[in-house]
Amino acid sequence: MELITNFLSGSVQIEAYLGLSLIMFFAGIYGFLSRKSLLMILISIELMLNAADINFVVFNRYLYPGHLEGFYFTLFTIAIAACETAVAIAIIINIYRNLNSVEVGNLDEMKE
Amino acid sequence: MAEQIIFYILAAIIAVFSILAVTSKRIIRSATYLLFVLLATAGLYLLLGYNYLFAVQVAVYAGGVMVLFIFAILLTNRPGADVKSELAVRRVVAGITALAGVAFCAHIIYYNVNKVMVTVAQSELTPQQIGHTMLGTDKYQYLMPFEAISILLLACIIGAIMIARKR
Amino acid sequence: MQYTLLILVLPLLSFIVLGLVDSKWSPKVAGTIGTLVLGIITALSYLTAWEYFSMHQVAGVYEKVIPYNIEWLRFTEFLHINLGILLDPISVMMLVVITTVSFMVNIYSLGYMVNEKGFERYYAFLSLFTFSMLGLVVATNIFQMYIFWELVGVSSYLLIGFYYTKPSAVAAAKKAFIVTRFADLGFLIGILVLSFYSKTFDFGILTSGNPSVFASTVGVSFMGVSVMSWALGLIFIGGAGKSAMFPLQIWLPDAMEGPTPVSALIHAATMVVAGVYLVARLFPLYIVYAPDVLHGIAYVGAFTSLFAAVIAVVQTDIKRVLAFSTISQIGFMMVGLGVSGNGGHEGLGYMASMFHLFTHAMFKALLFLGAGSVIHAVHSNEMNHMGGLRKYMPITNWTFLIACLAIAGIPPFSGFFSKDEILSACYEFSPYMGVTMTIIAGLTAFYMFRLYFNIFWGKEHKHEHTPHESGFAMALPLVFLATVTVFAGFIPFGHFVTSDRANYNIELDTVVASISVLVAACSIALATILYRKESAVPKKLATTFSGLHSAASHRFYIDEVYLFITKKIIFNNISKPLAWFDRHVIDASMNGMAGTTQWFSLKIKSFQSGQVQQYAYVFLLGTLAIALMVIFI
Amino acid sequence: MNFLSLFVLIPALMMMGLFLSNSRKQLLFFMTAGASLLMIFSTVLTYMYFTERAAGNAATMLFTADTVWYSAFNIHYSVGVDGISVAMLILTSIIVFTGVFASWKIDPLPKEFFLWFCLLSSGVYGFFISTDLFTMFMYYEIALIPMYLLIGIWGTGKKEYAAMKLTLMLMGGSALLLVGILGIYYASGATTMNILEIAKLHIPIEMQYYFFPLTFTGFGVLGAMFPFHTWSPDGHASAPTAVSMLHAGVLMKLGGYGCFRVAMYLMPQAAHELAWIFLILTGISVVYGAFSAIHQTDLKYINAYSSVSHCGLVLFAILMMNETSATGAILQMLSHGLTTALFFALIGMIYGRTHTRLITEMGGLMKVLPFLGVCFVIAGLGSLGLPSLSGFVAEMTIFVGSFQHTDLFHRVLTVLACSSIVITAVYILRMVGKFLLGKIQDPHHEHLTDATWFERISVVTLIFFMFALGSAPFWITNMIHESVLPVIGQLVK
Repeated sequence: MELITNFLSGSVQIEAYLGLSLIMFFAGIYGFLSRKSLLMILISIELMLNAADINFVVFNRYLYPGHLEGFYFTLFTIAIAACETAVAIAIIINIYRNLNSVEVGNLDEMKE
Repeated sequence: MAEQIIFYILAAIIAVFSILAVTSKRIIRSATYLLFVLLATAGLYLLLGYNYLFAVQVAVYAGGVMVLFIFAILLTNRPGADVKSELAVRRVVAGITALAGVAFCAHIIYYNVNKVMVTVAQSELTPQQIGHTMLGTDKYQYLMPFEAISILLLACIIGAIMIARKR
Repeated sequence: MQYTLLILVLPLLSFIVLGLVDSKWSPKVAGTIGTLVLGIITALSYLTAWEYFSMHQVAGVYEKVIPYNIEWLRFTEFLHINLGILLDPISVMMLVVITTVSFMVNIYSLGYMVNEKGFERYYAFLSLFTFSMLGLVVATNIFQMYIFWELVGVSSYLLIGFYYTKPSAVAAAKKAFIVTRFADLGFLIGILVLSFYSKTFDFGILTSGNPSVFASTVGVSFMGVSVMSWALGLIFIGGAGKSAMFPLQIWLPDAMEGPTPVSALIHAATMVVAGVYLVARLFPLYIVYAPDVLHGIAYVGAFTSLFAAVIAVVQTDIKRVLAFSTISQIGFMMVGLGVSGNGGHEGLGYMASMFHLFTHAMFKALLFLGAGSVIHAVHSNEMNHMGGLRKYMPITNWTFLIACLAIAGIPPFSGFFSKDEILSACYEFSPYMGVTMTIIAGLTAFYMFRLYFNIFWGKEHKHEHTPHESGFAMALPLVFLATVTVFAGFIPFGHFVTSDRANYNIELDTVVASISVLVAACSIALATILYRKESAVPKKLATTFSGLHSAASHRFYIDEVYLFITKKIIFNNISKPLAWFDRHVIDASMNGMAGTTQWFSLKIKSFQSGQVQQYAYVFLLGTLAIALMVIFI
Repeated sequence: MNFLSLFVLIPALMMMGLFLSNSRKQLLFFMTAGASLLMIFSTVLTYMYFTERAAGNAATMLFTADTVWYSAFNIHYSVGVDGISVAMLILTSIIVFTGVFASWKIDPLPKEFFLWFCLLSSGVYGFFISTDLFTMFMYYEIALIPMYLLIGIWGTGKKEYAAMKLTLMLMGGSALLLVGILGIYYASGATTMNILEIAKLHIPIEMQYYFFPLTFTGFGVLGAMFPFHTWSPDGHASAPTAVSMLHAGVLMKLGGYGCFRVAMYLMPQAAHELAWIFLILTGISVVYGAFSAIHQTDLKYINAYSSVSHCGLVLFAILMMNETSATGAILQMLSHGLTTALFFALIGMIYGRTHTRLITEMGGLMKVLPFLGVCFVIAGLGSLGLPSLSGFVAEMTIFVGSFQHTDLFHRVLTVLACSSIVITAVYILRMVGKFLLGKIQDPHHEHLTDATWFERISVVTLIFFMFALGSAPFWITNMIHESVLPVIGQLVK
């Protein structure tokens, strides 16, 4: 019990945040690599972006509390992520219309 | 003490649901899990004292982006169609790659990050401060990126419409 | 003697004019122009000869006159081709021979060729030939000679191939050109060697007898043979090609595909003796620097002469008989040069050879023109289609007989004198040579009278229409040449042309003369017995010696050997494989390079699969690798 | 404004004019013909001015001009002509002129054809007048690229393949060349790319060993040096008439010119040391091309292989490295340019009538096409080196020059090269005999019409210059001879 309270005393260590974002990021990577659906890939990308966001914010808060670079970076990333999602989903829907599928394996037409 | 507890709860939510989100077979469930992850992330921002970011995260991500996702899923998934599960090999390889990445980054974090125990005053970030910083052109002020983003957004809107419109 | 330039320029102009107007003028006009020009230059040549021989003798020696000598192309400091005119006894003699025969042929052709298509072309080519041949003989330097040598070859090609729709004529023209061209390669290399060491092309310097000219050749040899022997030997190859010496004689019989007047002009009287002329021109070099080559020339000449005479005995095409007889007679000239020494009585062979060249040109042209007259009458070249023509063609008959007597060496016709001098020179060289040449002279008499009797005597052949004597234009040259043949022997030739350009009095060697006349008379008698009336003896003889007979009538298979070399070896075994090699090895290796590149790009194309996740893997692994490197190394 | 720049400007302006004009064929034709006539006049002016001013001193460059173009790499637009360039300019303008007349019937897209044709000629002119390595290289490339389109679009037969092959092989050559040129520039430590300036400097011998073979081979590919000649038969066979003419007549000369002006001039020591390798290769070219030609049946292939043989002789003569053989090489360039252009023009005209180029399918054409036939025979005789036509002068100069070497190696090679004149006679006469003489084989050929007036202009112009060069060579030989002296001087040193 004491061990637990000791562990929980003070504020959260930076490693904990980093570890958390690490898990999130590689979960994204796993999804990106393993799933075939374009939507799933998009979801994985969102996960990775979020993980990166968390890192920015955490570094900003813990290492340079007086500045706002990380904060803004995250803010802009969120905005860009929103744009990206919008465009990506538009493309996906278009692909679905043309190919009747959203599987990434079918999308090598451009290579020829 | 409370901060710690809240953090670990949020951490647990994020870890579990992000893994579930990428492994779930049903895509609609994945999206839901993603929503949870995003909300928990917003909670982390709050915990770190960035209230504005929390608001943005909830509004843009959990609100806007997720709605897009749900729509897209509903548009592209024929109801009742069987969800093909990916090849085991593919999953294993991806998993191994991901785990290798985790191990590598964990190694870096463990050995290279100083064990900083900074206790940061939980100073509130006022909207005025944010506004000044965002709309100024001095050092550490971000008008230019802000404008760039706004142009990007505009481009995205046009682009998305152009791509998605029916011919 | 500035006017000599006209002798060259007029035929050239005539060629250009006739060649350019093509068939816009009527044939008569073209023929007249050509003949007129020839007439003018013949007159000019006689004038030149008269003026030269009467006025340019200094201390008993004819001097060399060079009215023109213009630098045309400069190679190096010393070597430059000049174009000019060199008059000395042999070139003046050749001028006379060429213009006379050419003029006669031009007149003759007015009658002979009148119905042929391309009459203007014919006269244009004749003019070109005359120009080239004249240019050849008056050359001041060896390279000018080579230039005109080539031009002569081309005009010969054009004239042999005059009937260009006839495949055999085309083939003959091609053969003639290529064989002589091959020989010219020797000539060219010979010139290169000679000029490299002597630093000059000029005949005047080359034949001046000044040893310093060839000082740099002393002790220089290649493969054990001195460099001068190489040079002169190679030059002789060129001469042998033009003069149809063994083994380069194969083109001349085929060249008879050309119009008969052309055969008379080019392939009997003038062009084919160019080789003899070349050797005569460089005689001072041969005698001093390469006597061994000179002896080689004698042996080649003797062998060719014998060889051709044997073949001539069994040929049935009258023009072929004459062609082989020409080869044989040129052999005589070569022998004459080959056995000759230098100066005075020593140079008897040289003088005799030139004399024979002169007389031979006349009577051989006469023979050919006579044959042409016969062919014109019976429309065939084959002896079997003739016979008994003496009734129908008296002029041709008599002139042909005179020519036959001349070539057989019966006095007082011109051939007797010149041939006899050659025989004397041969006996002086070595008895064997003398005996051989006498036998050949006998053979000559035999086959000529075989020819004569087969044409004009013997059984009459049925003709579609009665043969008749040809018109005035054709008869005139025959009569003129016959007259020359009768009297030319009495020209004191030794006063004009000798090896040292000094006077020399010809003395008949009565022993040699009587032997040769005896042999000739016997041969004629034999021919008379065998061929005057139809008899079975020749056929019997042919079957008895069937091997020899068929070999001789196939010209000893030399043509087949050539055909084998060109067709089988060069065309099929060199050219064909080379062409294959080019397509399938060289080109294929180039294509292979392209193919390999393409193959490689196909292989690496799969990296660019379009699969995003594959890219992601590569990207991730790359990032990991770099990060690992950064951290751990 | 430098006078020489006209040579590049006129075609360029012409291109603009063509671009703006409508596409009536006759208008286009006369515009281009007018421009090419203008070029001939400029050339004649250059020649006259040159001979007048040079007056025994043709060695120096005339009309030199130098403008900085890209200072970072010291690239200047520098031009100038000496006797060799003037000779080449004369050749180019003649062939461009006759080439235009040979393409009266070009179809389809006449406008585009003449446009690319002008660009091509502009590149060739530019190459011959520039004295800057990089400018030279640039013009070289300008001359190459239009070739691809000209063959690929207006060609016959396997035109895409041929165009691709030709362009790729020549590009491969120019890649070597670029390395060579940059190597020369950096190794010499020059502060300019001007050839005349670099020639004054000394390039270290080790560097020369690297860059001489590269440069020589690079230019050699264009000069159809064995074994890099295979683009020539395919490319020429497929190209339209005018392009074949210009390519074989002028473009192949860029190779010889470049070898002489760049490779030999700037790297004399390596040239001395390595000449034997290239001598063997070019010696092979000479004989090999001739032998290969014997077996061909396509007229254009015969002529292409004959070009390999004759262009081989150009490089061969250059490598013999004395003033006589070098003069001969330039003369051979001129002579081969004229002869082969005439050949290709005639082949194109005959092909336009008979629609076949196989000599086995033709025969007796002399009867129906007397003018073309006679001209073909003249071309053939020129090619086999008949005196009074250009080939003789060139070949004899080469052989006499080559024979000035005293060692066995050079002599044997010279004799070997001499033997090519016999083989040339064989294939020329075979060709003439098979398709011009004899009986008409194909009854369709009995009603062919002879050359039209513009074809006659083209052919007669070429024949005239062949005679001019062959009968009275002195108007150009002295000029060339004096101009090769600086290069030979560099080599002998």
